[in-house]
Amino acid sequence: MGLIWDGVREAFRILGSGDREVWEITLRSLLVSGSATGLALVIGIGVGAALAFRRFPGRNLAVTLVNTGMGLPPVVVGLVVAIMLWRSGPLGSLNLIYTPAAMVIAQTVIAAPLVTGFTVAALGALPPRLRPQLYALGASRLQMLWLVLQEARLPLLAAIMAGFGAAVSEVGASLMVGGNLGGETRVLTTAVVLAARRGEFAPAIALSIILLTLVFLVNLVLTGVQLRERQS
Amino acid sequence: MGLIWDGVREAFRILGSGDREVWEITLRSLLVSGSATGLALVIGIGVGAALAFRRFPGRNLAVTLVNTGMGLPPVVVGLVVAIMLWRSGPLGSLNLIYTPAAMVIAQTVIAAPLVTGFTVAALGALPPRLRPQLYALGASRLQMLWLVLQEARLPLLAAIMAGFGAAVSEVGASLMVGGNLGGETRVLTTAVVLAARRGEFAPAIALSIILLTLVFLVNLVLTGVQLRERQS
Amino acid sequence: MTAKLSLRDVVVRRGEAEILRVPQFDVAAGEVLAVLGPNGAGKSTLLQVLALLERPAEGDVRLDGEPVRGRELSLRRRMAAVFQEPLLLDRTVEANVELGLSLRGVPRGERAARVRRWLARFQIDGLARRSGRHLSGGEAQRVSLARAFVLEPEVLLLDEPFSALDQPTRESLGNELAGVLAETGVTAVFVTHDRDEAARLAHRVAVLAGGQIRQVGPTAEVFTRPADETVAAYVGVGTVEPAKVLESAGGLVVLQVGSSRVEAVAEGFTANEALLCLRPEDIVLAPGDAAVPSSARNHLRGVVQQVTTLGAEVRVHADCGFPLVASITRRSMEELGLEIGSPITASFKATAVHLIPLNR
Amino acid sequence: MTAKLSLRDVVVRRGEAEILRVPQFDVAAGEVLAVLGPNGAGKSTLLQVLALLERPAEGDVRLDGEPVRGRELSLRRRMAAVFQEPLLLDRTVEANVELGLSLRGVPRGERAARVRRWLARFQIDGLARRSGRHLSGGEAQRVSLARAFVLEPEVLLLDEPFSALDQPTRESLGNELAGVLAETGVTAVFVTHDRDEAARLAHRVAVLAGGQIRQVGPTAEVFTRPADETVAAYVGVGTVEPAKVLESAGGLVVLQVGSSRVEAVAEGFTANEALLCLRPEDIVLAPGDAAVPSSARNHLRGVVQQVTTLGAEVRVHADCGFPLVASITRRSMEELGLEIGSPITASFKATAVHLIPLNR
Amino acid sequence: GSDNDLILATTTSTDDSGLLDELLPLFEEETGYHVKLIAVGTGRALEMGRRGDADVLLVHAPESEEEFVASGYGVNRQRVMHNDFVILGPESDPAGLRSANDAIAAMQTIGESAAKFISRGDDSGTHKLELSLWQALDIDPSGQSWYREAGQGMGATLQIASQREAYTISDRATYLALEDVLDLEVLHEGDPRLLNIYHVMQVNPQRHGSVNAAGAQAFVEFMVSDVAQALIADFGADQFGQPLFVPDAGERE
Ligand SMILES: Nc1ncnc2c1ncn2[C@@H]1O[C@H](COP(=O)(O)OP(=O)(O)OP(=O)(O)O)[C@@H](O)[C@H]1O
Ligand SMILES: Nc1ncnc2c1ncn2[C@@H]1O[C@H](COP(=O)(O)OP(=O)(O)OP(=O)(O)O)[C@@H](O)[C@H]1O
Ligand SMILES: [Mg+2]
Ligand SMILES: [Mg+2]
Repeated sequence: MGLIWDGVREAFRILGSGDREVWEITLRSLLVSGSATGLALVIGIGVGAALAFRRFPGRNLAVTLVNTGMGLPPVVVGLVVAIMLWRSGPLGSLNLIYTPAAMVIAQTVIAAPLVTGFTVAALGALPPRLRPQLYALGASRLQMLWLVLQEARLPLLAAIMAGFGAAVSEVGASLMVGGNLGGETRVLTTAVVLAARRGEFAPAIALSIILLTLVFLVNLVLTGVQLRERQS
Repeated sequence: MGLIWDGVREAFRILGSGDREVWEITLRSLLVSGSATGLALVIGIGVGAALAFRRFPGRNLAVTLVNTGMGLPPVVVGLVVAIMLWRSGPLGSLNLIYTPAAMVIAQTVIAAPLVTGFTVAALGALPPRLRPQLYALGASRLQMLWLVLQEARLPLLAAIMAGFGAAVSEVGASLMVGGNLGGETRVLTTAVVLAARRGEFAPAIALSIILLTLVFLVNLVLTGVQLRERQS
Repeated sequence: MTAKLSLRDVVVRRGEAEILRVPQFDVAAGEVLAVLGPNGAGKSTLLQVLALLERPAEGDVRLDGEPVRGRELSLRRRMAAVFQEPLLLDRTVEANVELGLSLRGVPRGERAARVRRWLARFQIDGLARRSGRHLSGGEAQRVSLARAFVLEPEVLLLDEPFSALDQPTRESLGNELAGVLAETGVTAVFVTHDRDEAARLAHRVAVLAGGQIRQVGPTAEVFTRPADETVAAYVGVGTVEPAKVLESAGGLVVLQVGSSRVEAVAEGFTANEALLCLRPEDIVLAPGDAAVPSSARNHLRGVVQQVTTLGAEVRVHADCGFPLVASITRRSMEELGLEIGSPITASFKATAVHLIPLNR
Repeated sequence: MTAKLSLRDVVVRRGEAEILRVPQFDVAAGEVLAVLGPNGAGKSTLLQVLALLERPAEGDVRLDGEPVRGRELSLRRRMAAVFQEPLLLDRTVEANVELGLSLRGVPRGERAARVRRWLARFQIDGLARRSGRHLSGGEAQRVSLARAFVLEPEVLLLDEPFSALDQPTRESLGNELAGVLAETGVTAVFVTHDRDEAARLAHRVAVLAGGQIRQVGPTAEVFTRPADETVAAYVGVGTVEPAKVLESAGGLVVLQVGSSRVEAVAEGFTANEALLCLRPEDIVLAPGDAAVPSSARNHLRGVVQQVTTLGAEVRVHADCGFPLVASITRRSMEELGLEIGSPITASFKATAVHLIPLNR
Repeated sequence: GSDNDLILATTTSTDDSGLLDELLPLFEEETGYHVKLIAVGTGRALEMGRRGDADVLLVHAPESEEEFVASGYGVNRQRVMHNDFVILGPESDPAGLRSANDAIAAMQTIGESAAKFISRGDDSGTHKLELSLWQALDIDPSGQSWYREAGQGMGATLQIASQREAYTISDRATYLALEDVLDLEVLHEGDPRLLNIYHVMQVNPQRHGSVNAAGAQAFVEFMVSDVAQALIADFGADQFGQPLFVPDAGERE
């Protein structure tokens, strides 16, 4: 327990001292996982809307696959993406291994099934006659999608958060494809792992607290946006 | 890519040969993560229902915290649980560190926010007048909860899968609190990590495939149950 | 006798807005009470409070004279409520109708028999195995009704129960249910916008407007002697006009209405201004100035201004010194050859006039 | 003239079940057409198909004579449909009503003005800033109506549009909308269970049952000359009885109905069995056997069996050799002193009888 | 968990080599103790010892270990075995390492030609050794554009060096285990500075009452026993053509 308090104290110290490296790592976490979440949203909302609204053979299987995707272990994703991006791999010539871009790819793969799953759940729960009613008022396909997404904004917020949460908190894939290179691909989780490897538990906890604070703030901002929108 | 095919071949070989150790590890993964998911469901549905149905001051903050919980990095959870369970920690005397029980605890902490988040989303999307209507037909509180959970069974299935997926696929916490002890606390993900660390990529991929197959099968079974229920 | 269900000093709020205020309201055991009123009056809210589903911000709900505090489950199980929307569960129609019985732990065999009986009564036996999610509006409403009636409760609370039913079903079901209610002595409160339905089924009528009960009383009384202008409008009084009392003696009141004089019977009427209320069906029209020979005391000459056909009934708006609405049959209209501009004489009895005193 | 909207050989299925089959159906430009029929008839489905929201399994929908293929968006934007349930979005009432205009990219200023106008017309201007999620049933229905009318489309498709409105509003709105429709030449199809509303607002009526259109025609014709028994029931024909043709000459048909004889006017009637249809309002009752002196050719003696009061109207079921339903005013009933068991004479014209030929 | 359990904290490299998979069953059979093998970084292993969360340690960071013992956290520290570190790089050897005579010179070529170098960067024994070489050269590589810290285990670091065509330092055992999947060659070896010495030690039971002192002592004794030493001497020979470790119990530093 003492360790945890030490960690909390350390977290405040680091944040107070404005340690450049920590800020850099935090910003990198936000950028990498933010981009991955953005990509995952595009994919997840697209696929999720198709799964929620269309009836086609194999739809149940597709939903089961998406749900299975929620259980994709980051290490496995990391391994597979790494195998692809290694110089010996099929995409080796892109020179993406051990870059933030590689991490974005891996995190997108991890976050997309969650976003998709939540999107299917959120859109599937809307009243079934809502979509035809929107069409009846003159909505195009895209306008319809935009409107139902707004109707489902609360559960979609959860989808965004689940996606961002999964991306920003995973470590296996980031280590594998990012390499945790100081100054290049080190993000908060990999920094936590490094500190923990070193037995530096207080800094590890401090970094964790910063990570959670980041997630919390992103959450607050999104909730705020969502509440503001509802009022307007 | 070659590595991946080797892995696939290896997976079939292992499954075909009925390697006792692999079956044991797989079973352990299922048991540990299944128990964690069960606990997470109890917590997540309880808390989720309260958040979805009750209006109380601080409710928005609570939802934000749950969403933040979706971003809890497994390593951090592992670290904190380990600090608690280590001999030097407050719960050290329980002798739980490096046992499957410790892994269940850590995985529960990881899965619970996801289950809670999905539950809030699923229950929140039900027609608001449904609950009073159920009360009006003579439902007790518990019966009401049971009925609305059945109404929301599709999104709740996603909640279960997200919880199980998060639990079974995480590795940071399992390593930290389980120790990856062969024959005791080694589960599929930690075995994958060990194999990958040893450069044995084909077995790593084989184990990953087994893991994903496990998740897929659990998924199929749950989907099957859910479909059967709907028909009856 | 204590009332079956009553409200005392009940106030319901939504945020800042007070949407219901009922100082006192009693429903006697075995009676059928209709609630009428404009949209947004608070009728559904009243029903929710009576069904113990909404706890009022202030005041008490009493069942058999006992204020309800805790114990809701056992009390709720003596009632059943049907909401304005059907809200069926995602299971078969049969399972939907069975729901309340299962919740009460009724044995399976009895459950099945009762469900079958009520499905047949609502003519939805053919839908039994269909999903509750894929029904037409009227089908869903029937299932929702069956789901409540199958419980055979002491108290039934119905919110616009027949609004989506087709007219023949509505009529036959109305009659049949009236029979069932009478036989079994169920206490029922139902909200409706159909005043004919209220007239046909209810012993008493309550008129709600702006969150307040404007009048409660035996159906005939509320329909013929509305307490105020709003009630008058909602019970179908066609003519509501301000009048000045010219004379009042021995129960006979003579009034100046617009440019005409009207005689009315009103015991102990003392105000000197009033609203004159006349139901359209109480007015007889004759062409020209040939008043129909009858016991009517009032014969007013006028001119037809507007004619609206409502099926078999025709509404004639005439100017008889004041605007007056009469209802005649389509046949009479054809026989009388009435059209806009036709001169007519409108006759009505002094007892058909209802006066609402105005205390300006 | 080509029809505004028409269906050709349309079939709609749900799973195995065929729920709509319409070989031909045309709605002329500017006409108001009411769709009547029992619950589950397929009325809502018909409307969905007309609104281009459900593509039929077979057949065509045509707008201005052109089969609709692709291009749905631009065509849909010339129409507006109001569903049976309100389905409002989780935003303000104002924003809900504005929705269709925003979707069409109407400039903000114009949008605001039109929204304001229609909110006022539906008497919901007071609710403008309220959330679409916390409205009473009738309020929600008004918003849903305003949301469609504000679009001022060429074609309006309304599914039980007034079912949740209070009666005075329903009447005044009905009249006002009839005016608006006539002025603007909008083509409108509306589903209703209220035959008076259909009679009042519609130029033509279609009766749907079991997924098929049983009859379409001018309102008065469908109401007085139903094509079959089902239609007769849904347009309010009270008496539908099998009859044997005894004589048929020069357009006058003499029939045996139960134990009575009835004369009917029917040009070119050749069947020798028929269903006799009589609307309740076409029958005059007199006490005892003193028939009201009139031009009626049929005077049947009978006994009152049942009396149902529907507001101002009273339905009298009498046995006149066959069961017969007459509608009289409450006043007449009181004057005639009718009660169960009273002997009466029912009179009706030969032209009031409608015959449906039976070809057994 | 019970009195029978013995928590052994060791470095990932020992675990990854598979040596302990052979040794531990022998020990358990002989003594009846049940070993919980926790493979972590050297830093964390020492920290676990310091906190009494482990009973016995098997690590390879001599300087840190000495400090650990000196501060009274560890007792009964015994040398078990060694292997050696090798300096690795791409076959093309852009900095020309092959010609260097000793480890210091090799590192100097890297530093001076600013050839890419991947460091463990995780306070492990390997990392500490690497830092001592830079120190001897008076080079501060941290922050240099050619120098990167992986902050991961040996395997991952090797993989990164391989992919980036960079130089790195590894213990021989790990390198041999991963040789197949790496594009790295041994460019320098044999300098006595590159000796990688493993010690076993007990966590001081005086400091932490909960420590399994008897078990820990038994383990230390087992590791230096003839049986274990013989097994170490053979380990890996059949797989890699050469043994991975050299048993050297009883030798002085
Ligand atoms: N959250 C809210 N805030 C303010 N007013 C509300 C809220 N919820 C409901 N109301 C108002 O309460 C009033 C009563 O609603 P209620 O549903 O009881 O009306 P009703 O009489 O059943 O009407 P209808 O005939 O349309 O069904 C309505 O005017 C409604 O707008
Ligand atoms: N999935 C389905 N499977 C079988 N039948 C269906 C399905 N969905 C709808 N139906 C049936 O189609 C018929 C037509 O429905 P529709 O909603 O058009 O009726 P309606 O005439 O509008 O009735 P109402 O007056 O009750 O609104 C109904 O009998 C309904 O039960
Ligand atoms: Mg209501
Ligand atoms: Mg319908």
